[in-house]
Amino acid sequence: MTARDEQEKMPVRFDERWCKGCNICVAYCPKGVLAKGTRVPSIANPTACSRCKLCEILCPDYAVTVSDEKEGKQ
Amino acid sequence: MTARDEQEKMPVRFDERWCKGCNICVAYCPKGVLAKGTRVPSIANPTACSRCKLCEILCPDYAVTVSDEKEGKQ
Amino acid sequence: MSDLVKKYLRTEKMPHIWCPGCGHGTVLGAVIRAIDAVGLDKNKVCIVSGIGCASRAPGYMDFDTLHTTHGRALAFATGIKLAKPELNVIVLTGDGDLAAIGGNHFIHAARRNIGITTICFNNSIYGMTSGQFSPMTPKGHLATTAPYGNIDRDFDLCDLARAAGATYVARSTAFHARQLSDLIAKGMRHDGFAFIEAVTQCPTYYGRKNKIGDAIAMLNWMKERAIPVKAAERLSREELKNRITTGELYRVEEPEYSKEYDRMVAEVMAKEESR
Amino acid sequence: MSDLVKKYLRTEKMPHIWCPGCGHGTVLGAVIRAIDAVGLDKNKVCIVSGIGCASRAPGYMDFDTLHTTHGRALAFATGIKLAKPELNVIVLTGDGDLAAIGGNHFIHAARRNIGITTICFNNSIYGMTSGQFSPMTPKGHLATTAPYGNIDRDFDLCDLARAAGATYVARSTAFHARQLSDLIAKGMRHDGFAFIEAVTQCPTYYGRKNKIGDAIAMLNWMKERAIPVKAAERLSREELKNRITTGELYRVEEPEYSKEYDRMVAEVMAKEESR
Amino acid sequence: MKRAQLMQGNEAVAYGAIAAGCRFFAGYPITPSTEVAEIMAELLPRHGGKFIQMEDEIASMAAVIGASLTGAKSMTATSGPGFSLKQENLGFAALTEVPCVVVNVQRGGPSTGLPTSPAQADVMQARWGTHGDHPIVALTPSSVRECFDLTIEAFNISEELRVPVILLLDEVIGHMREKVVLPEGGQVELVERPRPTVGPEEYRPYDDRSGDVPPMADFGSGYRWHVTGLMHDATGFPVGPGKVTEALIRRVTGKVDSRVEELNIYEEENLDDAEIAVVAYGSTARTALRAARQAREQGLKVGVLRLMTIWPFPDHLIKRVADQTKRIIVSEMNLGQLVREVERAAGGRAKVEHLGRVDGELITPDQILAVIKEA
Amino acid sequence: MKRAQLMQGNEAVAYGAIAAGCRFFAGYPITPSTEVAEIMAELLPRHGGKFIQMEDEIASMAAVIGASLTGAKSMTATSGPGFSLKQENLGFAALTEVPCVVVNVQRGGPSTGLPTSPAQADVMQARWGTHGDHPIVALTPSSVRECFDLTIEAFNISEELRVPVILLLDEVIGHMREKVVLPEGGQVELVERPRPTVGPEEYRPYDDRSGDVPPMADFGSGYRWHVTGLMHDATGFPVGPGKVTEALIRRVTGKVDSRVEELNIYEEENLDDAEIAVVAYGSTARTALRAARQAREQGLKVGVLRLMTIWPFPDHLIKRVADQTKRIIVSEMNLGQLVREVERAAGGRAKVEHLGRVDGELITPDQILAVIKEA
Amino acid sequence: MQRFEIRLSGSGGQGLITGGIILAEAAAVYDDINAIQSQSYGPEQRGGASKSDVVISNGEIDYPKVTRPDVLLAMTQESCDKYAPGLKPGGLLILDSTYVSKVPTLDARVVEFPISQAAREAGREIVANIVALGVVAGLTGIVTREALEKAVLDRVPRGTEELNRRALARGYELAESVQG
Amino acid sequence: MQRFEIRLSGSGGQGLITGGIILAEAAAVYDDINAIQSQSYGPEQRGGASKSDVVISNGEIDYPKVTRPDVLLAMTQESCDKYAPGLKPGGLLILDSTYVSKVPTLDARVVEFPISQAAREAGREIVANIVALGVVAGLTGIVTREALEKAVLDRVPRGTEELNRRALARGYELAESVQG
Ligand SMILES: Cc1ncc(C[n+]2csc(CCOP(=O)(O)OP(=O)(O)O)c2C)c(N)n1
Ligand SMILES: Cc1ncc(C[n+]2csc(CCOP(=O)(O)OP(=O)(O)O)c2C)c(N)n1
Ligand code: SF4
Ligand code: SF4
Ligand code: SF4
Ligand code: SF4
Ligand code: SF4
Ligand code: SF4
Ligand SMILES: [Mg+2]
Ligand SMILES: [Mg+2]
Repeated sequence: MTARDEQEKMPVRFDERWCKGCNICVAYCPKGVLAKGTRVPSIANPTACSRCKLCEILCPDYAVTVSDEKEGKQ
Repeated sequence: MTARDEQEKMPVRFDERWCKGCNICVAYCPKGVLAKGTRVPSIANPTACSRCKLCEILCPDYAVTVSDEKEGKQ
Repeated sequence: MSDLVKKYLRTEKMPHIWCPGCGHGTVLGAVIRAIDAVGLDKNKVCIVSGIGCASRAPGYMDFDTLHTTHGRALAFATGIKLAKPELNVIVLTGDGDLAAIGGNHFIHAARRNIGITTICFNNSIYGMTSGQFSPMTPKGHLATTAPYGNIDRDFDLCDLARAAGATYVARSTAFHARQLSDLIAKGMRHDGFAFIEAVTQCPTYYGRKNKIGDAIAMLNWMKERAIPVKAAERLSREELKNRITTGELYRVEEPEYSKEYDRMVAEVMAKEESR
Repeated sequence: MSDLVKKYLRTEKMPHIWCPGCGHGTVLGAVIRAIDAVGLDKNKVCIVSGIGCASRAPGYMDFDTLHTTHGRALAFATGIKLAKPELNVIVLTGDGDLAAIGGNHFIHAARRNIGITTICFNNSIYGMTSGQFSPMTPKGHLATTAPYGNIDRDFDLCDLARAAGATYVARSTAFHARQLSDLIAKGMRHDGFAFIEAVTQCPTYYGRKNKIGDAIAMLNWMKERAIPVKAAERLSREELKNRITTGELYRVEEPEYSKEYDRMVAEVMAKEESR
Repeated sequence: MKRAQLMQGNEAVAYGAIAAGCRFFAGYPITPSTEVAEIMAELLPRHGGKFIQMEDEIASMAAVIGASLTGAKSMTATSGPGFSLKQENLGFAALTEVPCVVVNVQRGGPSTGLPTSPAQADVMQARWGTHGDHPIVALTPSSVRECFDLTIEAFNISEELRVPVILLLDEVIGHMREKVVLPEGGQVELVERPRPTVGPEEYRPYDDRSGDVPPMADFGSGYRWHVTGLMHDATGFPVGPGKVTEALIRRVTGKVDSRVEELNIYEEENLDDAEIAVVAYGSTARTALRAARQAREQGLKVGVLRLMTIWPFPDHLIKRVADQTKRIIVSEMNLGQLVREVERAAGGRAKVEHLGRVDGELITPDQILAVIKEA
Repeated sequence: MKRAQLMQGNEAVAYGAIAAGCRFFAGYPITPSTEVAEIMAELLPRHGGKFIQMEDEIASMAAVIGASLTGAKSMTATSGPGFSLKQENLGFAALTEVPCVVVNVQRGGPSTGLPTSPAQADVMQARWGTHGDHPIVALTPSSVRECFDLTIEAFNISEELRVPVILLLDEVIGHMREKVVLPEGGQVELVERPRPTVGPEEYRPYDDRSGDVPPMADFGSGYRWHVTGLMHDATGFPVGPGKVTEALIRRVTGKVDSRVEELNIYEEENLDDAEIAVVAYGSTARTALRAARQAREQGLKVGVLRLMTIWPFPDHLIKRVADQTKRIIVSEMNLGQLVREVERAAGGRAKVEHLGRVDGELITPDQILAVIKEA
Repeated sequence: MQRFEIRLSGSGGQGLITGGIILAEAAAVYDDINAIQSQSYGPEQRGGASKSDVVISNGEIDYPKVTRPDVLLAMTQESCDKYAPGLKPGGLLILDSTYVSKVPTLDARVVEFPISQAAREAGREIVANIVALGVVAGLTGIVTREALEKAVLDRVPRGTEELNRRALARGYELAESVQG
Repeated sequence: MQRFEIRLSGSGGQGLITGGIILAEAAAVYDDINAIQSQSYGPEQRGGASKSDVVISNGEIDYPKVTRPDVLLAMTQESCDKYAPGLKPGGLLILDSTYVSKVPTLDARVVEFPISQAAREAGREIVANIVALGVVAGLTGIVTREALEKAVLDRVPRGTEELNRRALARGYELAESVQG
């Protein structure tokens, strides 16, 4: 599996240009999927993600995108 | 009885300089004491006056003064 | 009255400029009876107004009197009250002055609960400028700027005052002049922002434009529409339309603004000293 | 979200100027989700704001957008709506912009029941000017102009809106972003003046000054304090102190202002013709 | 149909506005301008336009700008105190280049002053009342017919240059009733703001490449552009200090300043051989005409320069008059306002004198005659 | 005790106000003036004074006037947009002769403009921003120490003449931190408004018989007088058009105009033999000094006239300088404001040139040097 | 005819503002000559002496205000006292003898008519202003009778046309009584 | 010493505004010479390159702004790239090698120190601004060490005095390392 494949398999994607590192997404992910990172949060526990999109909705910087379940499973 | 005496016996006095002839006092006197006059209202029925002071309180021009009962009876 | 008139009014300025039958004079009478009832020291009363027929009232009153710019009376009054809290600051204002251009100062003075007694001479019109509609002109009524009938809704000024933070709110009319002066007196005794709406008549413009008739007819109109607050509580919203609910509508005790300032200063100084 | 972001935001202007953790971004997200949910035509939406951090939002939104003067958004918006009623006019404003300098336009827009959806980004502070207290800063809290604790009381903005005449009133928070966008969407569908208070966080000034902590701590604070309107109805005034009542707080159907204007014109023209 | 009418200046402004295509009016009543609002309230609903009475003058100015952004020609009317309140948003219109017409019927100031008496003491305020360097045009009618004509002119200039235009009446002109014959609908030449000829994709709302007055799209017409009172670039979005900002300020002011000659409407009488020129505008210009005519009858070489555009100020006219004459008398109902500009422009070439009056009455011909005969 | 401090201009204004006896401040935050309010909020409670943040600038100006009527020396501070909003009530203070100080820290305009960048483009607005003829004084400090000193001066003038005084900073002066040594409390000379010497019975609040600045009683001290923004007579009550009104306007404006020489604070450097004079104020005056000094080093006869009072405008100074020099360069961060006055006052006696800058940056010495060397 | 200045004065309720407007309209609209009408506004207008000024000319009217009226109509004593001194020397002073008893002495032709009384006789005192217009026009010929009658009928409330026509005729009659 | 211009630049969080104020206070308050500090305000200051300018002179300071700094401190690459071109020819460029890797070529004396690294070693990276002040003062002698130390201790939060003293000393050491 290439790195790119791996990234695509991830349930959430971060936009490094927009993320300001507030860690709101990390704090409020109900499944503990995310963890503080250096520039943007990291995905500590990708399989736990329920695709609830709370991270996406709460992110003040539109820097998180949760992929649709279907898309994620492909 | 001089004219002055007579006037003093009146329960209400009008100030001609201030009265603007709106006839509010006439309309709301509960005892029908007052009547429309030429420049100021006239006192049509002085003895009926109950000294309720409504005319005085409603007059927008402070042109009516109701004498105190005592004073009036002197 | 004549004693009170002599005591509290600048009689040398009379007769006043108000039209025959204008209710403003009656409301001003209620104000001075309230001042007398409360027993305020004439040298410690300051009357502030904006611009409008109603706002000409202070010129006839024998106190420190301030006739400001249109709508700003409460903002000037706030400066006076905070700078010299021992003064009894009374604002006399019109429905245009207070509710149109002055609306922001109204809600903020109420919010701060600053100790100012505000009496709004509400004649539902801009009298001074000859009869344009105000925020208190009922929908459908006529005015020079509403030649086809006003499409604006009007405020419930008392409810607005309460929602903004006023701690004493009352309403009466020029017809109920005795009740009115009692409610004003209560407002003056209240420690905080007190608002009294005095419904009154402008026969010259509002009455004439809307064919209500002369001052007497307008007073009758108030008499018929008025309903004491207790009785109003039993009526539905629909039934209360076009009625004038009178009496003390709201009252709570909360710290007055200039006193809060003093409290804050005392705390600061205490901390400084205890350092 | 990213699809909606691309569809409704001017992504080339990103990242936006708001600080890390500032809740304004979250609230703006809720606004665009509501616009999408209601299905508004992008070419028929006009976003208007005043001045402040919150008021920078329109610059990021791909509609006709108008960034006006401080406090005046609703007055500009009123001109737009009346001149072109087919536009969906949305006002995005801050608590300072709307409730301080803009208070008068707020109550009058509500009074007229003009069809404008107003969303107040309430962070209880003047963010743009670096942390002075606003009319929504709770009493006792700190701000650069309240170094010893604020002595001003704050407004209940929703109650004020209702008392002024708003026909749809709701409140939610940045934390409750889903509920928030639902309530905004309802407001957009409402025909009349719709007001939505969005409680949000300014970690940079309000959070720091008051030692509430970072954005996350502030969101927690909202979460803890929020109480749905149904639950709030069972609590006393005292118990509701420091709580944030959320949900649809008020709603009635009354004729919208620009429609009333059209009705008036139709009547006038009908009369003319029947002459 | 009656052709001649007796009409107030304020009425003529309202009729002029309708004739100019004005379809939105927002105002707040104030003496002595209120008739403008009252007549607009009557006319607009019958002409497919909108009238609204706002909560104050600030809101009125704001609503007018908002309406103009949708494409409607828009106007407000006020007097001194209200004019002071409109200043902040007037500056917004100037910088964002939103066309609008602001009528100020001058009364006695400062403050509440003399609400029902004439003055011409808002002349400098009309130019400098808002903060920052900004463009403005101000017109001063002297008759009821001119109220009508200059209102149309005000809209035309405002639309053509995307600049706020002040119509500066005084109480005499606003309130007096005068015989007037108004032109038929078709006889009036109207100007519309430049609108974009390109599609939304290419539209840059503050692009100066096509000239110093960029085309303006109506809100709601699909262009989705941004308007801000911050300094902005050609696309309309905020910029900080620097060249773009400088270019913006210079363009928005320059579009008026560079057209000073074409914007300056004036009338001169008997200046050719005059030794004394009376410079005046508004109602006092009528006094000046009478005084100068009387002076001529008495054999004195007096002429009149009557300004209908006072801002941008016509330096070139004054320079010419200063070269031609020995004395310039500026007669205005204030303590010396436009005279400062005349003095500046004259640059010592002629003696500049001021005849002011501030008691709330119109300057009389006798007053001017007395000054003429003084030196 | 540390004698020297590093302090912002805005801070120095606040400390100056306290030293001047200011005990009331009402304001509304706006960049770049906010520090004045913030420091007053800190200082006033500890000095027995009152601070209030009002709902807007209109209310702030109103509250300041109200407080001053009770006898408290009062101040507000703002920047461009807020200054525009204060104009109506500023005119009220001018006509009712209520002392007060208004600080305007100038930023880039018009409209919201460049909120954090310097400009000097509210100079004409400071004079003409409110409607009607009215008196005004405006001071322009060039250093942090001068912020302190001129704030005291502003209060002193305001109290002495019962006139609003504008303290016109620019963002450079307001925000820069400079070394400053402030005088001790006792070293500052303070002026109080004239207060009545007669009892309430005889008191006539606008009586000019004792001079052109009538005594003013504190509200609440038993005088029970009337204040109105309408034209009024000696007793303070409204009058209509006529002589009384005229006398009032002439007195309230005349009390400032007649004192132009004593009110004009300025500094000149190397003007004696100068062929070129640079006229400047505020931060650009510092640029001018540097440029002129550099020019001198290069053997050019350049001097500087630095104005600390710009209103009333010192015609007499300019006339003198115009007679002495060949060229006057007016250097200001705007498109040409005070230069109009210089041109007018110079009356053709010297060539008047303008060096403006409107990109949001301070004019540099090189720019002035370049103009000096041009002709 | 050259510039001609007329001042109609009386008290607030006597309809003289309307009177001035009608006179100016008669000239401007129906006689097609120039006319300007002006009045004072403001609270003072509510009580006391009120005036309505008209300038009529078949040339251009430059200065719009009345300074020294050629004709002064005074319908109350107060207005007579206040404005009579301003009358042009040799001018015409028309007094309503119903209300004016003290006739001032001045360099003018003074004529007195019971104008309000005549109005009452014509039907209602409220048309005294129209009677007055008839008198003024009758004595001066400043506007044609035809024009004035049209102007009057334009302005008066529907249903009162006859009354006003009568009043106007009464005015002309009064005027003729001195001229004839 | 004559007019001397110093620009401290870096990113928002590095404390350089405070650094400039401390430097100016050292000069003004403790060395009793003249000093002016200025900075840019506004939203742009929130992110990106930030700068704090100081002018020091024992004569009068007329023009208050830094135009061509004698010394430029750059603590990030972005600020180095942005401000280095403005340095006075022959001036001194001080780089924090912890963050600046691309050294510009220009007519200047360029010195590099691991300033932020040194701050970490002294206790916490947050005192990098104080280390930098030590470096600047050590290299230029523009303020005395005594004055600078006092100015630093005036401004820093209580309880961090030792840390800051250490940081300042570290800065001087670094400076000496090139001079010695
Ligand atoms: C800034 C400003 N705008 C408008 C006016 C004109 N104006 C004077 S009084 C008034 C309305 C007064 O109405 P209200 O307060 O109801 O008083 P009323 O005359 O009815 O008693 C208006 C619009 C003004 N003086 N100042
Ligand atoms: C007339 C005027 N007064 C003051 C300001 C300064 N100012 C800009 S934004 C602001 C407050 C903003 O507060 P808020 O609306 O709550 O927005 P936030 O920044 O908190 O999102 C102030 C006072 C201004 N720009 N214009
Ligand atoms: S919430 Fe958004 S901005 Fe904050 S850390 Fe997560 S992705 Fe970054
Ligand atoms: S979608 Fe939900 S579960 Fe998945 S990362 Fe986001 S918040 Fe966590
Ligand atoms: S109520 Fe007063 S003003 Fe009216 S008629 Fe009676 S006395 Fe006269
Ligand atoms: S006192 Fe009462 S009863 Fe007597 S006249 Fe007056 S209203 Fe009538
Ligand atoms: S116009 Fe109306 S409000 Fe004004 S004085 Fe006359 S009646 Fe009273
Ligand atoms: S200052 Fe506060 S409100 Fe403004 S962007 Fe930063 S966090 Fe948000
Ligand atoms: Mg009213
Ligand atoms: Mg806020």
